[in-house]
Amino acid sequence: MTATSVLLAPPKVAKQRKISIAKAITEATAQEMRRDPSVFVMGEDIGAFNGVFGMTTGLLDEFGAERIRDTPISETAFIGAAVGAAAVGQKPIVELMFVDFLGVCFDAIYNLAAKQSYFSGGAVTCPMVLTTSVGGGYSDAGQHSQCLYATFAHMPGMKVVSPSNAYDAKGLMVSAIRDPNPVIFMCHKGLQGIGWLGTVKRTIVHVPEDLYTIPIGEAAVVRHGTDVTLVGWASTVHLAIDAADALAQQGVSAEVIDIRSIVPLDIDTILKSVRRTGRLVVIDEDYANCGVAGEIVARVSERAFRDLRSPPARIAYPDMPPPFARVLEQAALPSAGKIVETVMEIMSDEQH
Amino acid sequence: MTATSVLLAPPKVAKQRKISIAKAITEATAQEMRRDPSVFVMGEDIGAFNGVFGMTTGLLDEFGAERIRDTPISETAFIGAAVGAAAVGQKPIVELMFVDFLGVCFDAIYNLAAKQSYFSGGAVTCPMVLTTSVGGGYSDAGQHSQCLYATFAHMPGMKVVSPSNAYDAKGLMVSAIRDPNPVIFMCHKGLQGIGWLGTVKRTIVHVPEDLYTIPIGEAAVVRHGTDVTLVGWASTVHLAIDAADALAQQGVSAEVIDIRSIVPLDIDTILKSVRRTGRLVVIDEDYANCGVAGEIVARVSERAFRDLRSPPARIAYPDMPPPFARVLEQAALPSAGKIVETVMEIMSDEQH
Amino acid sequence: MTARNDTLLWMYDRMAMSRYYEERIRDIYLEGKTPLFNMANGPLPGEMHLSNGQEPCAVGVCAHLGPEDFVSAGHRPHHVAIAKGVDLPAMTAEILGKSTGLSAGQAGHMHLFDPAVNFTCSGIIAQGMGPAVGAALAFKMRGEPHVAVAYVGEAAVNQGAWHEAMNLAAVWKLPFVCIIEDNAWGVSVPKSASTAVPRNDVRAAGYGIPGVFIPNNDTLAVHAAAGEAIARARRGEGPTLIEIETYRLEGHFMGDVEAYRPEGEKEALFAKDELPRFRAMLIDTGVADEALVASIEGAGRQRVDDAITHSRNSPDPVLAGALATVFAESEDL
Amino acid sequence: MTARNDTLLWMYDRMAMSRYYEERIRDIYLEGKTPLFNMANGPLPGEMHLSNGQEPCAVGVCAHLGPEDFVSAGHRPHHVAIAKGVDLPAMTAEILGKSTGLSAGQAGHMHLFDPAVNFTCSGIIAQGMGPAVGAALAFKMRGEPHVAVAYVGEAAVNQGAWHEAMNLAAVWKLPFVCIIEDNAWGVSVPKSASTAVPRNDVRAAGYGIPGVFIPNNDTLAVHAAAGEAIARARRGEGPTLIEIETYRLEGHFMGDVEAYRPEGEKEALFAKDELPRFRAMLIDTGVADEALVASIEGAGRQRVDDAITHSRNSPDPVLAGALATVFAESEDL
Ligand SMILES: Cc1ncc(C[n+]2csc(CCOP(=O)(O)OP(=O)(O)O)c2C)c(N)n1
Ligand SMILES: Cc1ncc(C[n+]2csc(CCOP(=O)(O)OP(=O)(O)O)c2C)c(N)n1
Ligand SMILES: [Mg+2]
Ligand SMILES: [Mg+2]
Repeated sequence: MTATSVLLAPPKVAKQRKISIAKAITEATAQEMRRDPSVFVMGEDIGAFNGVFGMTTGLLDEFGAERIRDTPISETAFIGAAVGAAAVGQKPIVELMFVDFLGVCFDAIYNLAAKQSYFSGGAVTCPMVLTTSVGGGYSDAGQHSQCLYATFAHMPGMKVVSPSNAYDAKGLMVSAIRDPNPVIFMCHKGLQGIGWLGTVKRTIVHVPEDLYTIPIGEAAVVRHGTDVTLVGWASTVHLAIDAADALAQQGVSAEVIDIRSIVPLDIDTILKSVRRTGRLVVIDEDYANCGVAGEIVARVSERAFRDLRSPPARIAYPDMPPPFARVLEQAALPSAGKIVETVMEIMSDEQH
Repeated sequence: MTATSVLLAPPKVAKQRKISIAKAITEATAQEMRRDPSVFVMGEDIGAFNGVFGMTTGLLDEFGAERIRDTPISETAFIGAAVGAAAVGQKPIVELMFVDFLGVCFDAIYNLAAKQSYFSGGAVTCPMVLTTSVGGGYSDAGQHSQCLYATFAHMPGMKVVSPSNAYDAKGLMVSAIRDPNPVIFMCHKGLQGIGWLGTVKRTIVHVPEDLYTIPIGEAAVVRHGTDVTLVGWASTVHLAIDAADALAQQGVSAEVIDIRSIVPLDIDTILKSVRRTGRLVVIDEDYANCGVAGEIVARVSERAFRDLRSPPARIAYPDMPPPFARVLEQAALPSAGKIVETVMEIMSDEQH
Repeated sequence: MTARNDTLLWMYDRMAMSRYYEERIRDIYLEGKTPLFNMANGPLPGEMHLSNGQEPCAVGVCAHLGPEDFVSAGHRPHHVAIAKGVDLPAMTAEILGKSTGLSAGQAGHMHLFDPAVNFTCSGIIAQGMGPAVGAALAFKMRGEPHVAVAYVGEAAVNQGAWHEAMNLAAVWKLPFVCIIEDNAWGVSVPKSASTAVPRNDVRAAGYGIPGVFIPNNDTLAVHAAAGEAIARARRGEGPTLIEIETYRLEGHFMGDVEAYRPEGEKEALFAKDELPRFRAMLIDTGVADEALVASIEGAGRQRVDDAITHSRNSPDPVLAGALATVFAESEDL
Repeated sequence: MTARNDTLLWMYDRMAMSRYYEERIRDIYLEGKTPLFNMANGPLPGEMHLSNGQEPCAVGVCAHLGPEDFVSAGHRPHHVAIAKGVDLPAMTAEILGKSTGLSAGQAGHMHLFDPAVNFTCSGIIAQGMGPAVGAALAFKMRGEPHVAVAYVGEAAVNQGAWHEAMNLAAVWKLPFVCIIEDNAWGVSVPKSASTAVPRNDVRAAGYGIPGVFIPNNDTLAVHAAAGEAIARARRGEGPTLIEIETYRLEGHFMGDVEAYRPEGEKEALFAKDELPRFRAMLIDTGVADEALVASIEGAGRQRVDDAITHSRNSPDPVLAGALATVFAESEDL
């Protein structure tokens, strides 16, 4: 069953409670911490500072320094510690401040956390959430602007999600906390709605106060269309929506899918759509080579080959470190304009 | 221009000098060290132990402990040190014993080595070689049997090679040492020809004593064929050759391409072949999700869509940690049998 | 802390059992690997790191631990697993890759997990440190009196993970003990070539915690020092670091010809072997007579032999089962 | 080692220039960022870590270094770059993202590379350690008399990379000096919450090397200690660790409201600011008169203003240029 995104069908409630992704995640965390004493948070500057990305605002006051733990700059140690704590029954939420820092602690993630269930034949689980911030667009340069979705997705044993709006963020966060597996929760900085950066308005949506879950591994249709399937997640969902608007002007009806979960990937929802539209464009802010976009293009090519009317396409980050200078970075990033151009290109290819 | 593999056209020399990949790499290193005093080797157990994978056999005796440096188990420090040494004009060869250990030092690789040229606008290069061992098949379990090709390929700024035979190994190693960029030199343990493991006989070929280079980024045709293009590298080239033999029995003519370099990828040679055969099967010993095989499938689907007669296919490692038990591991690994099956399957798909 | 007689006998029991275990494993490992040694062959393929000689490090510490206390070991884990009370038949079946193994043969000898006694492992050097510190954190947060112990080799101390975890345990005052088994070698690299200081106990000062060095592979000294450290941890006074001079009586892994060892070193180590020394001490001091010691040895051998027979007779695992545990089943949310 | 008068004046010159530089950068940074602060806006977007207050750490060390000596800095590098003699217009253009920048605006303020003076940077905490140790290794292997210095913050010392690199430098006796700028905070986390020991100089014992602690952000004391450490390194006697108590007079990055600081702390830091203290010392001790000091200040300001004007007037870079440097051109083999 394919879900429908809140971006397509906003809930009809009398009193809208519109909040940012950062607030939605904080709320999910607080509510789960009230429910479950084994949930706690560790990371750099998550206490008095409220998390550089606003993921823990106010939690120190409510839960105290035992459960909202500022750590030293020792990612290997505290992520490794989360694995051990999870092994004996705690449910740690750990924050890796920027995903770009994974290189100092990746072993604890993919060789410890992601393999704990497997190495123990399922006897020892690893119910932890690793929150991290991804993405660029604000000139934070080559070691603070990467997405690296595929770096996680390539390694078996962890789930990977990345929300495009506050409603999904809360529901996915609750699911992530309750999941017995390590879940990498990737928050795009440009959508987060934090004090020091702008956000895409569309991310700020009505979020019910009550606890609810969104299943990990279920994509959502963000817009219905018939001519081409645009697939994105997090930041690129919004680019796709903008592109769909522009394409509509040119008489092209684009369907937009927000995969929400990168692992597991809801390929069925994508296949179903492509089987109808016959065309696929995947938009990824991560490096192109061996990225998630390429994976989706490959799976669709393998499994819906005869349904494709044009060559599948992707728009991804060029294989270069994120440039600092704004003009360079903006030229490198995917954009609605590039999507429109690509759609027009693959559609014109059919004439030949 | 597409190159021809020595596996297809062995050199016609009177006196064959057949050596293993390990010996070929050692020879290349020794010859370059004699030529260029700035070349030196660092790593764990590369001195008196000759390298766990035989990459430095005898070098300590010839070059001494200054240039053949055993290191502490401090991969972040000594790989980082290689970056600094390279910045001031040395040409380090560093060994990461097993690729599975990248998680303890990946930052030094992708944030330091791979970005040094970019961050300095080309003013500071990073002429280093990172040798590492990959692959399974001998029951070394979940933290010692991975390939992780795509983990490197996903990150911009480094070249990645993986030879399938001793001739290519020597030529690629010489190129790697002379390259001003970081080159990740990935040796498959099952092909290496070391004392404690068997090897595929076909890897042991005539290797000229004189120095020669093989350009990084040039694929080689290993076998000519007309019905299907099989793409592999390192271990999977040999599976593809075996499969091609079996397919020939069934009247199917398979072309086999050894990409040799993963980054840069010689996609043109693959495209040219697929444009003739109309069919593609890529074989990868690395995890399937966001892997190199998927990337090749995606690029071919994007760029040779109308030339494909059947859906492109890949055979990769299932998305699970390498199992220890032999029966499990053998079931998980790609094999000639799986290739034959897949070729038959995509060819039968055309009937529908 | 002086060891009671039953503790002395328990330690001997586990040391002797561990030694016999490794001898049997070595024999099985060598099956099918001759004449041309190939690690991939035989009923027990892959790497094999035996712990012969290092038994004092295991029993001297684990004598103070209960099943709830957490232990993480590394690539050379058998002696520690046996001392911690890991299920012997399941561990053996795991090492032999059988469906009755701790993880149905998926994990192998470097990845022994037994939640019944809170035992875990990692084959990545020093990466058992973080999980042990995390278990210690959990115990502290929950107000439980348990401790966590991480075993590393002397060469692992130069890995960043070690330093980060030591600092974290110390700054949070966790019930944690780090045991460094100093067998003088990291594969072929001697401690002097890898480590800027002769003894790692001096590094404790960098974390403001006690550091202890135990020379000569001395079981009783290990027992005493570990007892103090663990009691201190249980009292909430924070971590301790203990480095034990121990001896690796086999190659780094099976197949290692040890050409890097100085001549005569190996013989000298065997001459100092603690196992017969400890046995003689038991008898000399009247803790046990020859008959009691022999019966302990016999019972241990029987347990090992039974575990091996059980494992050999167990069926092979199947891929579907392994795939099913990559992810734990999510319950209904 | 007592500083000569010209050295004292040089140190003041660089300290004053650095301070003025940061003030100008701060002003440019704030352009376009009001009323609603958004880091993405203005002529200088992205993160910005200013070094005001930490100038003594830069000049006291770099006074002993020549262009061949290697320095790696971190995310807060301006003061060190200025003291090391990084090309000021090119550095400024880099920080402003212009084509005339050190890397044509590709890298930004956390990634300043100037091979003319062997200066490098990394924005990943403690990851400048390895490259500096590697440069030191290269110098030693080539028999060159140069040294390498790595700058880290006090919070970076708890990162594994720091430990590994210290041990490597020590075990190989490399000409390396580690400078720890202890400004008491790692973003919002105080040293006491991150570090198990009050002072990191005690950690030198873990590497068998000298460790020095300099209280009170004292330029002359830094100069003296660094002089000794660097001379020692040049003599081939191995590395030294120096921790300097220094003061961060701005937020961690621009936009940081510093709610985590105890009340009054900031004012106390400004009261202890070394820049006016050092200026007064120059005059009080007769090293310079007011006019000389003012002329040094004026000249420094002029250089900064010129660099900024040059940068503002420089053209933007283009993507093709950036793409061309991801890989260095391979020469003919
Ligand atoms: C991060 C990492 N680097 C390297 C290795 C390969 N390796 C396995 S054991 C070993 C030596 C370990 O020496 P030590 O810590 O002293 O333990 P011992 O083998 O002596 O018991 C090495 C280098 C590894 N497993 N992990
Ligand atoms: C590995 C890593 N973890 C976290 C960060 C984020 N970060 C940047 S600066 C900083 C604090 C550094 O504190 P310190 O080392 O004392 O230097 P200071 O900022 O005080 O100069 C942190 C946590 C990073 N850049 N790299
Ligand atoms: Mg050892
Ligand atoms: Mg600081």
